[in-house]
Amino acid sequence: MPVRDALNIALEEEFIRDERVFLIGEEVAQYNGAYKVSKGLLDKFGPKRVIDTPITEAGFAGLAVGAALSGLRPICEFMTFNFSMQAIDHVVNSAAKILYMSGGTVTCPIVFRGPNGSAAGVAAQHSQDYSAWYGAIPGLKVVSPWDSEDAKGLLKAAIRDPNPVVVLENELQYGVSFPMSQEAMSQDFILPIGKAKIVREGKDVTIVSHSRSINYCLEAAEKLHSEEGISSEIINLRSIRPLDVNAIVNSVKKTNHLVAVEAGFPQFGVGSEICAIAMETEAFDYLDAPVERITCADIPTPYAENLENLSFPNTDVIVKVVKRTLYRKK
Amino acid sequence: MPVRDALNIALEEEFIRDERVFLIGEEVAQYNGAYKVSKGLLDKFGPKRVIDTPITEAGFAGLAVGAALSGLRPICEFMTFNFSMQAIDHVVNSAAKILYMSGGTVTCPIVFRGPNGSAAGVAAQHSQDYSAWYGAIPGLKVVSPWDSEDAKGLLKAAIRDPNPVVVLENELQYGVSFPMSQEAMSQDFILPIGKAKIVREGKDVTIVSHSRSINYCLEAAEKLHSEEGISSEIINLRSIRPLDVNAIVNSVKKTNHLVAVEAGFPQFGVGSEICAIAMETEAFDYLDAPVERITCADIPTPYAENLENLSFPNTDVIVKVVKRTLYRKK
Amino acid sequence: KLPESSFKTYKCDPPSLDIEVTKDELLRLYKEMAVMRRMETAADGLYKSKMIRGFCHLCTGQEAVAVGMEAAITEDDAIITAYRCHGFTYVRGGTIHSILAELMGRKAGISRGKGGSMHMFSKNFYGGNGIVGAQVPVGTGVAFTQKYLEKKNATFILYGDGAANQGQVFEAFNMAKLWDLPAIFVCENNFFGMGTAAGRSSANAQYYTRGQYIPGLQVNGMDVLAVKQACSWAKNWTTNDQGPLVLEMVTYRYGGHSMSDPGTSYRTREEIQHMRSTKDPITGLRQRILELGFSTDDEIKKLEKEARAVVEEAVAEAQKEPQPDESEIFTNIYAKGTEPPIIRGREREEFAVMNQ
Amino acid sequence: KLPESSFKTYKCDPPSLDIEVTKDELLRLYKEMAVMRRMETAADGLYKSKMIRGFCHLCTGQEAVAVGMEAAITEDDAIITAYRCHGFTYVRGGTIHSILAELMGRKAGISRGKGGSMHMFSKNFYGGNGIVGAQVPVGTGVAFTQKYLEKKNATFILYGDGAANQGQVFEAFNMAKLWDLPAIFVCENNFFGMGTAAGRSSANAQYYTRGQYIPGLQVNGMDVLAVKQACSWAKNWTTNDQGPLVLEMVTYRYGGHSMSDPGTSYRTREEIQHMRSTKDPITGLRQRILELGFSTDDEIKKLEKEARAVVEEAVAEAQKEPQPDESEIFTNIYAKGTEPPIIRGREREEFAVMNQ
Ligand SMILES: Cc1ncc(C[n+]2csc(CCOP(=O)(O)OP(=O)(O)O)c2C)c(N)n1
Ligand SMILES: Cc1ncc(C[n+]2csc(CCOP(=O)(O)OP(=O)(O)O)c2C)c(N)n1
Ligand SMILES: [Mg+2]
Ligand SMILES: [Mg+2]
Repeated sequence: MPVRDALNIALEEEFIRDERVFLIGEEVAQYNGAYKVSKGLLDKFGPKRVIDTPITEAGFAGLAVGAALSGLRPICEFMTFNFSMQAIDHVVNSAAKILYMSGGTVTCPIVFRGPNGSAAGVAAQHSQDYSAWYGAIPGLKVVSPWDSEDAKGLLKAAIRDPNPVVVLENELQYGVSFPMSQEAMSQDFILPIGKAKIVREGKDVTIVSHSRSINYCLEAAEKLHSEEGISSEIINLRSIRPLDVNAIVNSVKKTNHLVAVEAGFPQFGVGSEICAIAMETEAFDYLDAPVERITCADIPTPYAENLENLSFPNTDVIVKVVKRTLYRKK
Repeated sequence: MPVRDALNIALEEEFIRDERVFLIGEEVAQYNGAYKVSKGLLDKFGPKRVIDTPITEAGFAGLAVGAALSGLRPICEFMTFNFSMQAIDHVVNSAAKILYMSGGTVTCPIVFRGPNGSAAGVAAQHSQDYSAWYGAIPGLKVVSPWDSEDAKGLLKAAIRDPNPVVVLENELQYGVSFPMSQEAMSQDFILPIGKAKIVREGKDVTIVSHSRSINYCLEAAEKLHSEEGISSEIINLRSIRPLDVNAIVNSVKKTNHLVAVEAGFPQFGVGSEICAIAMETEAFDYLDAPVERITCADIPTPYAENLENLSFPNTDVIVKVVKRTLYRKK
Repeated sequence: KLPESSFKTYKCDPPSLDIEVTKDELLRLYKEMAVMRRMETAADGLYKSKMIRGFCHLCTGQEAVAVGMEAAITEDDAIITAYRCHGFTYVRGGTIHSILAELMGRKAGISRGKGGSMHMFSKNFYGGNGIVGAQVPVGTGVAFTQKYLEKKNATFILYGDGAANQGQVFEAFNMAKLWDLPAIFVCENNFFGMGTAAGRSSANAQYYTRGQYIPGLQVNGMDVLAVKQACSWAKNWTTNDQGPLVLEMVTYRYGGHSMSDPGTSYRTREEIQHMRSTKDPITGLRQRILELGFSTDDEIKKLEKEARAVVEEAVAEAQKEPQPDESEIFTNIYAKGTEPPIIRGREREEFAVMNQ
Repeated sequence: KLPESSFKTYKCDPPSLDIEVTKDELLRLYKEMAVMRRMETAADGLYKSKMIRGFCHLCTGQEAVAVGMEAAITEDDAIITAYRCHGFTYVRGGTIHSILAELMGRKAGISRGKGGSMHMFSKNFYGGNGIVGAQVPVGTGVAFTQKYLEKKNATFILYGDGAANQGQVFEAFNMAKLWDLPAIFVCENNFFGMGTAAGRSSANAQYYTRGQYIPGLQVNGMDVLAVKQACSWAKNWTTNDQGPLVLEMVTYRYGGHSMSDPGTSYRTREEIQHMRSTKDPITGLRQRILELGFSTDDEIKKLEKEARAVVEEAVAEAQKEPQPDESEIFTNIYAKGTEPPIIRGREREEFAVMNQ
């Protein structure tokens, strides 16, 4: 099942389960979503619950927050998270901080979702990864699904969560198909926010990643295995906030090597935090080499294909860095 | 000289030096600035160059960007950086990325400045530190002055820089007085963006910090010295982007211990990046203990004084952590 | 009967100038305003004696807006405002004790000491918001909920003359009109946003016309009865599916913008004095009460005394309240039972284990 | 003479309907529109053969706006628009070669291959901006510069009917009016923002009235002469210190929103066909030229042929251009000579040393 369909089903199931759930955003209704994630929902649930907005991110995100404060369960779609910068004050100041500053008296159960990070050939203004930005904010939960089970289970968890949750999808993953377990097909399939998943077991190196980059990690692991006999353990973070520190530490205890892979900017990024985790936990004592970070290059995203290809992590870079970190041991 | 006056003089000198320089923001003119940083400038330079705006951050920040693109040298004041979230799309997408996406043909010489981080008793929506967020963005330079020389030298450098520069001041520092060297009094005093400064030399531990937290680092160093004979080297980052990696590495080579101190949220913060630097450079080989991070607590800022006091780094916490990292060696 | 000058209209007929109020109600309105003013005066004093910290924005002079509005609506209608929120918190059921305790950062505060002056909430009162303009779409969302749940209620969304220029206000107007939400946008025009006079911030300072395609009403916001009448009319309008409205309450703040602003650099002391002596909502209502023969000078003095006593007692009590427990620093970040297993403090050994 | 239906006014007198144009100018306008359409058709083809990637927004149908506007102004006036920018780039001096090369991500592209379809710039043309509405305050800043430097020029700030609802548009209106900037806000109303019809996004779809306190003019944006006349008039207005204006160009896009949108789910094929056959700016101008006897069918066919040849040659040449050098990935992040010493790639051993 493609990730897109998994998201669509998650939405449909939660719409059925709870009348208070509605979807609001640009082109989500009549157009079926800019990337067709909400396809068919308008027909099934009508314009009361699937709402096309004007192009006014601050306005409709703020409105969605108000709806959440007063008893509804809004799902606010940003056509891409790049446009969420217009509304980021509402995500951070209106949604994330209100429970705390009201001393626990006002809750804000809302989901902000949409594609995050780079698509193909869309240049600098449309390619940013917001994981670290949102992941820094207390009061928010932030998830970043990779495959179809992630997509369904995390989105459903987000909708049911009583806190503001940011769901960072990836446009290039929407069309990618993944198997769905029997369990995942159930309408009660929920993935716990805050738990990572080992998507490949291994013993020589731990590769921590999330979202689309997992594809490359898996390919790299395959290559490393067949060409070098290197056994990689790959952790799909799933959740950016809270981070599953234990999953990382436990894996490092086994592999003694840690590589972080992400498509966000390097400075103050997800990889940086993983370095910090390695510093602050027992993992440190088990590391046989310093943590390596693989990130988006520290540049605005270029349009030209050859440059774009050099901007984001791919299989080759991961292979190269993993080899490096292991050779260093010898 | 108080930091406020140093900033004021920097503005005045650059106004005199370059007719294209102007200041725009809320209450900067007739009110002399919400925190009086622009005091007297309206009288000296008139309403053409000191411009009060409506409360429309997105609007006036965008306008300032347009002015920069077309040949002027705007200084755009955010009353506090908390309000810059309304305009952050312009800082990132309109200003920082345009040189790159125009293939080098369009420059954007602009300064965004104002107080950053927490003041006293202003609660969650008014207390955020944006260092890591802005520090993540390629195309931006980001500085964070601590004392009066920093304030003057970095602001002047920012105004003269042909790139967009974010100057993160600190409200609680405005009234604090620091000595100014003869050199710093000169109208050509410029501090290079990207260079840190050792504000205290030492040999047992390197403490890396910026902005107001430096005050506590200095106090802690004093205490550590007198009570424990510990000799701390304190690095004032001054620049968040680019980070002065060499300054950190060189110091660690000497002290073998590294503690990062900041008032931003912990996850994906300045301290995280410093951990990453330690992982990725020779510093790693010199570390006798893992890097320690001291940060703002991972919570929205509470109003109550006793809770607020527990939210931000202070002298005691620094003393405690430095001792811990050193004891570990023994 | 209200004076002719109470209202100015834009694309709508004005509310009737006839208003029926009982003696009891008038006295109640009077007392509420008197208590409110006392409360703000107490806050002023507590601030000056350093019992209150940070930002503190008083509504002295603007009492009629909150009191008149509350008098026109029910508990099930909603209100949202910005940081100048003590008065609204009070009319929405917040006790003076809980408000003052909040201002002093005490555990008994209405936000348990975590919010302070700018962040107070109560039933159907959505704060207490610190980011200028942000409350306007948020309030529109509250109106959205009312419509979604098919409630016959309205949301009153307050913002200042300065805030009126934030783009998101126009975004909210547009959605409210497109979707016919029971949103009543209420601009409290006190002529200044910090030190900026309305005419310097707003190309069109006729705030009641700024919805353009939304009808508007300008109201004498210094007259609690005019405010009440306008709000009743407005609630009636929107709950009869006539869509949103823009009200402009013409009012005045006597004090500075916040405690750090003397409030006299951008306007003269004479101007303030003039407003106080000719437009004051409390004095005005007293005169009306006396003219109507509803009460005597003495009775009113008694009311005043009661108001003072109530506030004084609340001050004394609130000062005795303890600060929040230190362990509270890690609570209320996430809803109970849904927290991450661990929340970090300032360094790795400072943390709270949350039992989920 | 322009038809009566060319303009509708809001708070101003209309431009004269009398317009004098030479034969040469008419033919030039014709050719420019023809070349522009060919260029977009070429882009369409290149996209379909996967030579162009990502977003690609064509302006087919809207040619009269760019061409008419450029005809009314000088090189020293400024233009800024959103992502639908190929046509404007062309009239502002970008060569077809450099535009197509950019679309194909080549080194010879007008942004050296780094910007792509949405990000093209040239002298006094400020792009080419991808965030809906953001260009409006930015353009207002360009007008601010013109006023600051006391230039007698104007800035034309384009945005769509969808973009018209972004709050920052209203923020820009307010500042432009307060400070009397030579800003001409130009809404290209093509009736849809992606799949959303204007009436569903805008409570007031009379875009020329949306400045409220700013005079406005609705223009037949399918008539290059009406556009030219309106823009001359507008430039004259603002450069005579009469302040900002809001123009609405009523136009139509024949294609989908971008290459991934067939453009037929939210409107009928008949509607598109009808617009093409009755309103097309190129056909319309041809008829006018023929009616005026300025040219013959054959001459016009020749022009068309030339246009096609010019574009075909540019396509062929642009395809031969190489991609940018890989080292270019690290340039143009900061102004030359002011870079950090090192810029990091994807991992610590990938980096560029910048010699300052
Ligand atoms: C987005 C944002 N910008 C700026 C501020 C700082 N600020 C707080 S109140 C204020 C003035 C608001 O004036 P007005 O809306 O007229 O309300 P009043 O204070 O008169 O009640 C400003 C500029 C803020 N809190 N949020
Ligand atoms: C802030 C923002 N929100 C959403 C988008 C996605 N988007 C791109 S174009 C567009 C439609 C704009 O319509 P309109 O302004 O009418 O311009 P047109 O495409 O018709 O020329 C949308 C929603 C964006 N680029 N930026
Ligand atoms: Mg005001
Ligand atoms: Mg359109």
